[in-house]
Amino acid sequence: DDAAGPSAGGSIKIGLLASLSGTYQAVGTEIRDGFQLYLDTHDGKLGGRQVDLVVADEGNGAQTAVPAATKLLKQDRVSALTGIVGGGSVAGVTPLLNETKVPLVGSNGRPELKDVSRVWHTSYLSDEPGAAIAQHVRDNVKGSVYAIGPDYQGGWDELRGFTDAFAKIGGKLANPDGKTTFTPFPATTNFLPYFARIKASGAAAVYTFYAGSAAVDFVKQYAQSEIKDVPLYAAGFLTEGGVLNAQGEAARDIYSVLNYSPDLDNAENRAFVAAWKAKHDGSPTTYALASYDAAAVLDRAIGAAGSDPTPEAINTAIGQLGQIASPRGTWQFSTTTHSPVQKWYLRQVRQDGRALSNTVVGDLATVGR
Amino acid sequence: MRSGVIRRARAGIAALVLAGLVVAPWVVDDYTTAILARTLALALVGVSVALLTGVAGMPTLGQTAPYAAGAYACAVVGSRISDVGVVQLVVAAGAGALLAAITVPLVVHARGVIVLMITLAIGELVVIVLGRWRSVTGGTDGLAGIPAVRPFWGLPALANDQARYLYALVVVATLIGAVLLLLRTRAGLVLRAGRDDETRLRASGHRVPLHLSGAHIAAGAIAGAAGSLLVVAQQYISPADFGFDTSALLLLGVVIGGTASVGGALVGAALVIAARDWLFGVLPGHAPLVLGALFVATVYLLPTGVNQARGRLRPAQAPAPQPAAAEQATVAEVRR
Amino acid sequence: MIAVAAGTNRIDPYLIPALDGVAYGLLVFVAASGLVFCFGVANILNLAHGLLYAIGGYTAAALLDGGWVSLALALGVGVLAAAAAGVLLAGLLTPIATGNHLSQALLTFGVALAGGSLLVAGFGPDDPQVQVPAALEGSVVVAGHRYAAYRLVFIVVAAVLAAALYLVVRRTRAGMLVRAAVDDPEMVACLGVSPAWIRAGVLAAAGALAGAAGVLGAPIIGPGTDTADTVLLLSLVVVVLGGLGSMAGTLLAALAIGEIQTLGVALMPSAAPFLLFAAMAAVLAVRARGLAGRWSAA
Amino acid sequence: MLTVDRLCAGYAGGTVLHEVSLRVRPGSIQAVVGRNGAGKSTLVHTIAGLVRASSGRIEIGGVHLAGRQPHRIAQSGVGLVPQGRRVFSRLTVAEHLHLAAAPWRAPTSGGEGWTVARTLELLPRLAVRLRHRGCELSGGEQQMLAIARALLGQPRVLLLDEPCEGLSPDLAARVRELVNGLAADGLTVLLVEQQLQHAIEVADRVAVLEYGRVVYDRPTAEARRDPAPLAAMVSVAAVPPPPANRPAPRLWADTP
Amino acid sequence: MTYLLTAHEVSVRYGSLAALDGVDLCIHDGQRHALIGPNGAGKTTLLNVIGGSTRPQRGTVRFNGRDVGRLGPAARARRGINRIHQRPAVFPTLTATENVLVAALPRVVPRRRWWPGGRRRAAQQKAGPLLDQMGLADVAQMPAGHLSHGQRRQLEIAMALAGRPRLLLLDEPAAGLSAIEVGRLVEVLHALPRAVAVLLVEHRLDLVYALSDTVTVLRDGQTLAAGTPDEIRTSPLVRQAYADGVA
Ligand SMILES: Nc1ncnc2c1ncn2[C@@H]1O[C@H](COP(=O)(O)OP(=O)(O)OP(=O)(O)O)[C@@H](O)[C@H]1O
Ligand SMILES: Nc1ncnc2c1ncn2[C@@H]1O[C@H](COP(=O)(O)OP(=O)(O)OP(=O)(O)O)[C@@H](O)[C@H]1O
Ligand SMILES: [Mg+2]
Ligand SMILES: [Mg+2]
Repeated sequence: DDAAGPSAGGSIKIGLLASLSGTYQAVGTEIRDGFQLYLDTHDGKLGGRQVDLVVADEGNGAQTAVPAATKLLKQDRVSALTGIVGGGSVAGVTPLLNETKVPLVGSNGRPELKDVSRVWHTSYLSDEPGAAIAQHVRDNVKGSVYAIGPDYQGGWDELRGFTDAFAKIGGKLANPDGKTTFTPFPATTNFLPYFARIKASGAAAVYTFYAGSAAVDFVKQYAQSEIKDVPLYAAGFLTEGGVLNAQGEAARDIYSVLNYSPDLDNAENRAFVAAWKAKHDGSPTTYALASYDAAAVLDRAIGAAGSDPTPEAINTAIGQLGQIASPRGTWQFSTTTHSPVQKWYLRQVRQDGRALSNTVVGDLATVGR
Repeated sequence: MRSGVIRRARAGIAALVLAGLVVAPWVVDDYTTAILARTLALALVGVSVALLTGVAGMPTLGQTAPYAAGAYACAVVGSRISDVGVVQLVVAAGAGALLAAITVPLVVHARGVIVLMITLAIGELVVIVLGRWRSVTGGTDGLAGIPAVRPFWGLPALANDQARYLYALVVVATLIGAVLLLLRTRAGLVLRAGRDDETRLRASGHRVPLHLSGAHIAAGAIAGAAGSLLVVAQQYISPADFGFDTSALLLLGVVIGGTASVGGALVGAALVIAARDWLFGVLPGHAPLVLGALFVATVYLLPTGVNQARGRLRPAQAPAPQPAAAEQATVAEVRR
Repeated sequence: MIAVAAGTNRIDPYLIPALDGVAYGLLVFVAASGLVFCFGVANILNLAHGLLYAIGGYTAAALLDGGWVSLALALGVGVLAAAAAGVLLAGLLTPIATGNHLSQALLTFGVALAGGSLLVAGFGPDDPQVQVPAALEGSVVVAGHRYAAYRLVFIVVAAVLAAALYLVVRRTRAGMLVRAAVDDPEMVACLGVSPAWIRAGVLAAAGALAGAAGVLGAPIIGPGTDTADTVLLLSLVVVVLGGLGSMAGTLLAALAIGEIQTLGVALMPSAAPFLLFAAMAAVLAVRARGLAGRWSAA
Repeated sequence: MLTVDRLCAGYAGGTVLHEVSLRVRPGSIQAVVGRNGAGKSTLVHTIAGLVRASSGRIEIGGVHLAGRQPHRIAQSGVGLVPQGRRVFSRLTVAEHLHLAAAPWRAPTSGGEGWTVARTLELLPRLAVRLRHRGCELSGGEQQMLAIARALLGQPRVLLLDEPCEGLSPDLAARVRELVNGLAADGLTVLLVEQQLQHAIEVADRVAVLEYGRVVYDRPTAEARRDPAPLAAMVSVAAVPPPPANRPAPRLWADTP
Repeated sequence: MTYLLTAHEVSVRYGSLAALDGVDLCIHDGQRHALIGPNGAGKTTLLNVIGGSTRPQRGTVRFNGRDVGRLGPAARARRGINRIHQRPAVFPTLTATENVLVAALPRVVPRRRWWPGGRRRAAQQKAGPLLDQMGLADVAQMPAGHLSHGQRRQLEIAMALAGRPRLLLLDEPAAGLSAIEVGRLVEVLHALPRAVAVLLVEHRLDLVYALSDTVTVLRDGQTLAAGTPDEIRTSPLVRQAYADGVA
């Protein structure tokens, strides 16, 4: 059933791998919907070719992601792979990419990889949000800052980005030993003991990164704890998407740094948000945006790959795209890391009509290597 | 005799399955071959689970621990020392056995659900260690870029799915053969007896802890060897491969296969794992639902699995062997 | 009281974690109480216990609107729904003989998987918001520290539940029947009581308890994609650690787990990830050795 | 009246009972004897509903019982003292008695009905063990408890599967006396007993089961008159005296 | 004279209940000793103490000249104490033959020790004749869980014999056996090697008198009387002991 090979009948097969069940189902769903939105608003075509989108479920991580990716790559023989929520899943899929020579335009997880020749990402590197907000925190917080995050690769990277940049510009951590506090992940559902330590440290602000259920628990318990008046800065996921609803009032006033906010004022974003709202409740998230952009990247790369867009040709074409106009503003792939060089925004959770939402309150640095 | 017919039929089916497995890579596509190779590794862990759960009566949720030890040992050896399969296998089995041996004092005196929980804890602890010991294990992102294995000195490296699969098949077949032989010796008999009634076994003069320790370590070695196969099949490992859900699925697969039967465990574990992997690909988002429904259906539909296991664990109609008498305030009931 | 604790001594930072350990332990106890009854007492291994809790949790999320009436309504509906789910489970379990944990595990695990994904399909993948009455939403000052009011309330609820459960299991005819059915369901039948009905009753009661725990615990262990697994695992740990059905043991185990997760974490943050499982393995191994295989399940 | 008519029953391994027919009149005692493995317990269990009958009829007072659930059968007045005691190991003696007591069920026979006090009077050893759990009792005490448990259910039909096993001789005699008394009160009793002389002593009829078939079923009066056929059937030889000089050990002659 | 087994001043208490209260018992090689007494007298408890499954609070147990008080049941079995339980205890999923095989394994010595499977084969050669002797040949290949109550009792006796005991502890071996089986049992016990000592607990006094050289009567955890069968038979004390157990 190989008829769907790249050149046949002007159609092309794209594989989308995302968590459609399990812990990260919310993120995975956004990623699928973001990609689908691009297709829907572009006649179901990428690079002028009808897209045959094959979706597979990443599950909770590498152990389910690898077989699913194997199916996409070796049975469905897709020309490009996109999606993938977890960094571990990307790491697990990479050997397959090299074996089948298919490019991945990932839209979320981003592990540290030695060889990124076939791996591209439309999101960001995990240490970038922290690096982008460090200066702002340094300028606005009078005193030391407590750093806390989840104990896994993503958490380590997110927090390291902040603490390294923060230390470089002379900021001081409030953590007793000067090292970030890491909480067991995903086992921690009770953050109160950590709050007691933060209280004891006398921190003037807290910087953190959590996502999903842990973000809900963290924020709700924070608001009831004795440090509820200590300003909270975070990488954007703490209050992004569905979790903000679950947090409710508890999330008010939290600062976060992210590469996107639905209230950004540019033409692409207005069109994107309008199209999203027409199909879904609520505003699009950065997850959906990254996936939407992944589709945009593939759209242009396939178009540029010539009459026979083989996976190799698509991969080469992605490397030559240059500036990409996007709802988040213009960005481009870094030549060394294959992830975006992009602008970051400071947001705060504020009342927006009847609901709370993340409102852009300022521009931060442009980051990317 | 009816049992003779059944035995011959079983042997026939086994031979057919084996033949099918040997020719499979030439019949099915690369994807299926790759999945089969991975499944073989997990099925081998399933066999070690069956050895403990069904034969020795120590239900385990922690065979992922020696499995992980074997896999990481193999990965480290593979990327730093030797790409020879036999070496990796031996190292992996040794690592698995070693980890099992270290945990023997924890499990050997416990029974039934207690073993289940202790082994669960061991498995979780190992996963936590794997996630944090970044210099060796690569942390939660795992280890990739493990060079292709060559089965023996002088042989070429296994570069494609077929070759990797056949390598796994040979290893699994050899180890299963060894397990079957082991179970035919008195070791197997004594283990089964201990599962039935440990107090009685003691009263006959057997050193029960010794037998159980031996079984635990042997099962650890098998799981370790399976870990090495996973590395070969997948060329990537991460702590996620050894999580609680894997243990749980393996245990369920073994239950489906009939707990005490090695062949059943192999088939059961393989089916469960293959069903999961396949479902995640073809029914994105609905895999857990369908998998759950399949489990429920299996309980009712598969007399050879569950019911046979039940028959083994407690004869359906006989006056329940109820160790109530004063002289045996007892273990058998908890182990059941 | 405030004056006593106000001096910043070395104990002070650990005061709230210690108190929270109690509250958290009791929450775990409430969540586990259904499983204590089901598995610890009646010896039915119900891996769908977390699902029953999640049913309560989602009911709470759907019905709670910040008023007291809605809390009562959610409690009623949550308990009924989870109890009904328990009866359904009992019906499913009827064809497989009691006493064999492994096939029970297979069945209930399947139900948990399928039911869990149905719940998520019904309520969406995002964690829903849980709005408790405003009076409980805030925090109160305990010994000079802020502390979540809702968690304090839990201490009372859990105490009542523990006492009720103990009385039912030890003192009532129903409790005796349940314990008898564990030993020998056939002989219970010969006393004129259907073991199937006992099983249905047990699972309904366990469901009701789990449902209540799910509603009341929703503000703390909220409904979400992982809730069922988290609750199941914690409950199993508590039940087994507590000695399978001993009410005092279970309470003690739950409190120990609460303190390990709070005070232990506060004292030794670097060891936090290992604490729970290491402590559990150690305790179980020591106890098993102490009893030298004479672990009696009563 | 307990009627068993052409009853066949067995296990997955094969049929054990082959067309067994018995008629036990109210107020009479039917003894069943037979070698080990003959099917006596299977018969008792089939009547109690614990083993499914593959064909045949079981009737009590005209009510058809075969195929009913065990608890239904128990509710219709069948009490069972099973072989091997099968007391609840986790329940105390007091809890056993509390659980078994069915004071609301009127004693259909002439007796005054069984109360906890009355059973403890009959089996005084239980009275001092009230707080002990089933698994802590001695073998004989467990047997007493099993008997008490069955009596408290106010049965109309009593199935006794070797009720005197493990009881001291005096107590065993007392239990047999009790059984006699129960029958006199109108109870229907099916008594499985290994010691033929004891069976003949109490029963009105005695049946011999051999390989699942009834090969002998006569009134005991007749058996007393002409014991030879019955004795031959169950070969009640007296206990052989010790041989004058014990034979050479032959079980493990090969080792020192 | 040196005894094979001496139990000295053995006491076992369960809470306030004294199951055994300073009981002495001595058995020499080849002795056939019976232990009788009303229900709850402590007979099984004494067997448990000798077999090693119950630790007495006070008292010593010496076997074959050594203090075995600290040894578990398995170690004692390897030294030659084998037993049957009051409730027949067999391995339900193993066939009758396998049951005997398992019981025989610890004590058989294969002719060629190093030969793989030699021990098992040697044990197998024991199992067949033993089952024949206990009248279980027909059901030798049945799972023990499918045997009737009496058949299990016989099987356990075969298992105890397979362990080649020097001291055989029998807890009501005749209970539940039919007349023919009882006869067979008596025959087997009589056929035991002279050196094997037997401690027999039994309520059937005819059997006790037929099988034993000496008898001890227990009541309420204390030794009431001891002597030859004839002395016991005629002792009014013993009659009284039993009667008290009933009243
Ligand atoms: N659960 C079972 N499965 C298969 N066969 C069984 C089962 N229980 C008993 N049997 C067989 O049925 C036959 C009759 O057993 P039953 O227990 O009725 O004998 P019995 O007459 O009561 O013997 P005993 O005097 O030893 O108690 C035996 O041959 C036994 O092997
Ligand atoms: N584990 C225990 N816990 C508490 N009491 C016990 C325990 N085991 C035995 N007993 C008590 O000790 C006493 C002696 O019991 P034992 O089993 O030795 O009696 P026995 O002489 O064997 O009686 P039987 O002839 O009835 O079998 C009994 O009263 C019994 O209730
Ligand atoms: Mg019988
Ligand atoms: Mg006794």
